[in-house]
Amino acid sequence: MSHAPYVVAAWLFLAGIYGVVTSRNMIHLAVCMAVTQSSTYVLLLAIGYVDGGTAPIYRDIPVGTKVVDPVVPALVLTDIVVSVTLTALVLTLASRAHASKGTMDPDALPELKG
Amino acid sequence: MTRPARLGLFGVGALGLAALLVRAVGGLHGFGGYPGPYGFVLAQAALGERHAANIVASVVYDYRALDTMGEELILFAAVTGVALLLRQQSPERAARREDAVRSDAVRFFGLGAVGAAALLGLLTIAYGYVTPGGGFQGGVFVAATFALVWAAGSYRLFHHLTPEPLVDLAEGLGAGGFVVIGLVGLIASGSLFENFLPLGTINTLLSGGQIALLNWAAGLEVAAATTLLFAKFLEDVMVPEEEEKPA
Amino acid sequence: MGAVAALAVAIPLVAAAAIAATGQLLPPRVHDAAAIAAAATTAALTFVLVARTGGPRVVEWFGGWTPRHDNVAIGIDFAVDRFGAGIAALAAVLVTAALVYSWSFFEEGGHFFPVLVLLFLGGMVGFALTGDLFNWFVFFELMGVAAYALTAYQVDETGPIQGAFNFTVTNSIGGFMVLAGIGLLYGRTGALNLAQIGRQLDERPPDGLVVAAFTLVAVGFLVKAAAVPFHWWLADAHAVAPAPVCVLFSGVMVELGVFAFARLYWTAFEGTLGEHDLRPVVLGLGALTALVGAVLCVLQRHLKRLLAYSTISHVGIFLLGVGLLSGDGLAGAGVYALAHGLAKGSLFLVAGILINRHGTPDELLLRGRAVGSRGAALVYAAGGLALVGPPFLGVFLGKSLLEDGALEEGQSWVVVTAIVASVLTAGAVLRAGARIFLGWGVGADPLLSPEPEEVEPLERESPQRTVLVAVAGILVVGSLALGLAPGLAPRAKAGAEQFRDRHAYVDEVLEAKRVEAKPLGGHHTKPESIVLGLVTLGGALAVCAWGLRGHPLPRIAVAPLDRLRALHSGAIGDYVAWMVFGTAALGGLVTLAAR
Amino acid sequence: MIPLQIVSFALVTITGTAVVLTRDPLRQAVVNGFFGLTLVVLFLVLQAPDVAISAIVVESVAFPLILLVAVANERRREGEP
Repeated sequence: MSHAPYVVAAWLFLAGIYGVVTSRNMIHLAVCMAVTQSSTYVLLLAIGYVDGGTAPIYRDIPVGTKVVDPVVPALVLTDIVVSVTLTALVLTLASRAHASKGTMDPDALPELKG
Repeated sequence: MTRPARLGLFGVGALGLAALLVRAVGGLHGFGGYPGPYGFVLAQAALGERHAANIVASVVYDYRALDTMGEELILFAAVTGVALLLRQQSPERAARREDAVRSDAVRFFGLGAVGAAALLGLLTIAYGYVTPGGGFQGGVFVAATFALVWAAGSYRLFHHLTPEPLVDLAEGLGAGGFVVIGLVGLIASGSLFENFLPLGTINTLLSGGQIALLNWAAGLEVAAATTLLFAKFLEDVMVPEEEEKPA
Repeated sequence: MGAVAALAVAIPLVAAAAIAATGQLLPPRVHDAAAIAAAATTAALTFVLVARTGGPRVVEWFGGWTPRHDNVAIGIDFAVDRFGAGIAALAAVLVTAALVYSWSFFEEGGHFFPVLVLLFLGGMVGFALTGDLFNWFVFFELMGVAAYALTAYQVDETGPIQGAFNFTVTNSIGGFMVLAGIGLLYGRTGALNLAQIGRQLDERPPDGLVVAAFTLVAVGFLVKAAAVPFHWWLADAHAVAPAPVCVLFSGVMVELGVFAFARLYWTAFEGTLGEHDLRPVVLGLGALTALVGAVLCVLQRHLKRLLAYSTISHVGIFLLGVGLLSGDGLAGAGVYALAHGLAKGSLFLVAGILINRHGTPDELLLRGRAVGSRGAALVYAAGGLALVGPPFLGVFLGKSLLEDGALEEGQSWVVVTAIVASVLTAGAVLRAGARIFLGWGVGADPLLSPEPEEVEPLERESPQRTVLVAVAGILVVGSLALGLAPGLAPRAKAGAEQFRDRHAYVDEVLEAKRVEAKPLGGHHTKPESIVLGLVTLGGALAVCAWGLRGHPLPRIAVAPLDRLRALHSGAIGDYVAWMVFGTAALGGLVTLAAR
Repeated sequence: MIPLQIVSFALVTITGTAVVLTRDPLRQAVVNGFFGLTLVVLFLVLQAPDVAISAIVVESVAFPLILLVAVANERRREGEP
């Protein structure tokens, strides 16, 4: 039970990639990529959690209170920004593919082979 | 490859990867038992060293400022990329676009909401090192303000409020400014992103040293980048629809 | 000296922001000039770093956050050694060349190109120098995002969209794997600094977590390096990206993937995995990559795709060098990558000139069309020759170091594999050149991959061809000269020893000790190396002649080739399925090795 | 683990899987919105308010962008004969 949160992360990772592999639509694919990436937020925050700890913000709590790891939130913030940028880029490519080929099915873009 | 073959290949791989991952997480500490040391060292030391109540902000804008610099530039690169990919839009086609909502009441209400959103965004940036929030979160709020202008019915106003050269300038100033603040630290204190300002009093806006400056630079960059992103997507998506209508 | 390392990252990034800020205010030529100046400055800074790397590593802690007394890193560091500085310098030189070339190459395009290329440069330099695992990921993504956008630069066609899409999706998933591995390592060690992670893992048996973390982070880097079976995106991206961008992808970006793989192993994991023999795994990966890339290279008629598969094959050779897990092997891979980067860069630039002028990248359609272009022909021939590496020219020095390393370790099959790969790829490159510039060979070849659109070439005169050819020429002269460069071999060997010494790495990074480098040894070219160099040259010429005759092959050999080619379907779902399979396979092999 | 955490992890698992399995982009955009909300709750439960705010604002960018492209896709498809 104490490792279940990490298994949740592993599940999301694989589920997202499953979506990417089977996707018939580039928008769907972009969102599945975001799901895969969100597994890393879950993993990192679960790792840095401390039982009974509070957020590391010393505004209303006395110094010395038990807090959760302040490093993983910083990493996840960067991770989230990366996720938005990738979503925006893939969506843009999807939109351009649609404009020129009239399809968003990644299997129907046949130009690069061999 | 046929789709069944692809799925079979993925299935075999996914089973193996799942086994690898499950074995791996079995080697982690139990949930809730983070052993440190990195986070604990900072949680103890950062308040005294940085005078910023929000320890996460100290990590983001000081101890690991280089990561955040990279993050701002990733966003900057992505928005440049989106602008590049969607550059075919001609200005006159964009200008032909109509406003989405014509009811004055909706517009009035919407524009009222805009003021509130903008204020909230600026406050989120300003208090980033005192409370949760910061340049990224607040910057997106500010950009959402401009999006609200559009949602409230005026694409033209949106276009006027966010002239592209100005937004470009703001974005470059934000991203470049972030690095330049780091460089000032290099000149004044000896290493990139080293603090060069007085630390101030904890729990006030005058705390945290140069964290405040980096926070505002990030806010400017994120606000401008997100605005550009909205603008580009709106132009790209809305214009072809116009063309389909009979003139 | 630490400030120099910091500036080498900061300058291109500030320049990119400044150019974008003034995007519509200043004329494009001002931007181009500013970009070239920034790239050249970065190159100068990285040369200063290279010159200073004879001694201990240059360690720079950002924000002034040096490690705590109990050796806990609280900030991010750059730990600059000779290999890191060297590959950063290669990146800066190639970016400068690409920017000068594109000054004359693109007719329009605005400020997007210089901005993205400078961001790419900043990302590569940071990636080469950083000593922090998460920061590595950040620069990985910065490099990545700039590269994805540059791939789709010629956005009016569908090819670039598809190529950029495949590149973005595969490399992003590679990035997620890196991140998942970082999470596991952070949970185990509570550290992000490579030296600290290495010390925490040191001398403990590798359990499931260590194996998985290594596999995940390594796969992320191997995707960037385009090692088989993570290589699919590379040919697609190269086929569609503008020539000056291909120079950066082939010349330094994929090499950075191999570099990061090696860095990861020797800083973080050698202490725990080094007890067990990972050598067969990495050598197997390298041999597979070298051979698959070489065979597919021979099968191409799209000039940029041909060069791209040649790059994949060379990645395999570099992995062979790294996989020997010895000083000579690593030194060989490093020198080889340097000479290859410059030579491949010049070849892509010539390919760009041809495509620009004749409107097609198709070798068969281009047959005899460039007979008059003497300068371009000369540069192309020199580039092909540099890739062959005949005695004392081009990749020869790196190749002979690698061969020495393989023979010392008793792995003579590695020598054979590397030579087969370079014979095939160099033969294909020379064949294409002989067809295009000399009009030799048959005009049809059923073995080569069909091109989707066989349009009649357009003839266009580009005004500044002299500049374009000159840039390519400078790169190729540099590459050829590396075969002769005095003192390069002993320095590479010393650099490789420094790179592999994890105890010195920990001492210098965490405890600010100065570990003096050992004095430089000597290097003597063995007679075997000269013989093998001549054998490679002869083999390459034979493959070239065979190709010009239309690759006569028994029918039974054609079917498997077609099957191999059919795997490269252009469909992202296939590519990602292979990636997952490859990750599981690599994880399984490492698990077995670590038993 | 406290019950609130168990529930949050379970919700994230379910909605995340649902996002992948929802093949229609428009519907998926909505399901993805729910997934985003469950992530925000999880971040709050894990004492990461900074990340939670970030996830909210990101949702407010990504959601409309995805929706815009998806709607355009839908519209063009309907326009086809």
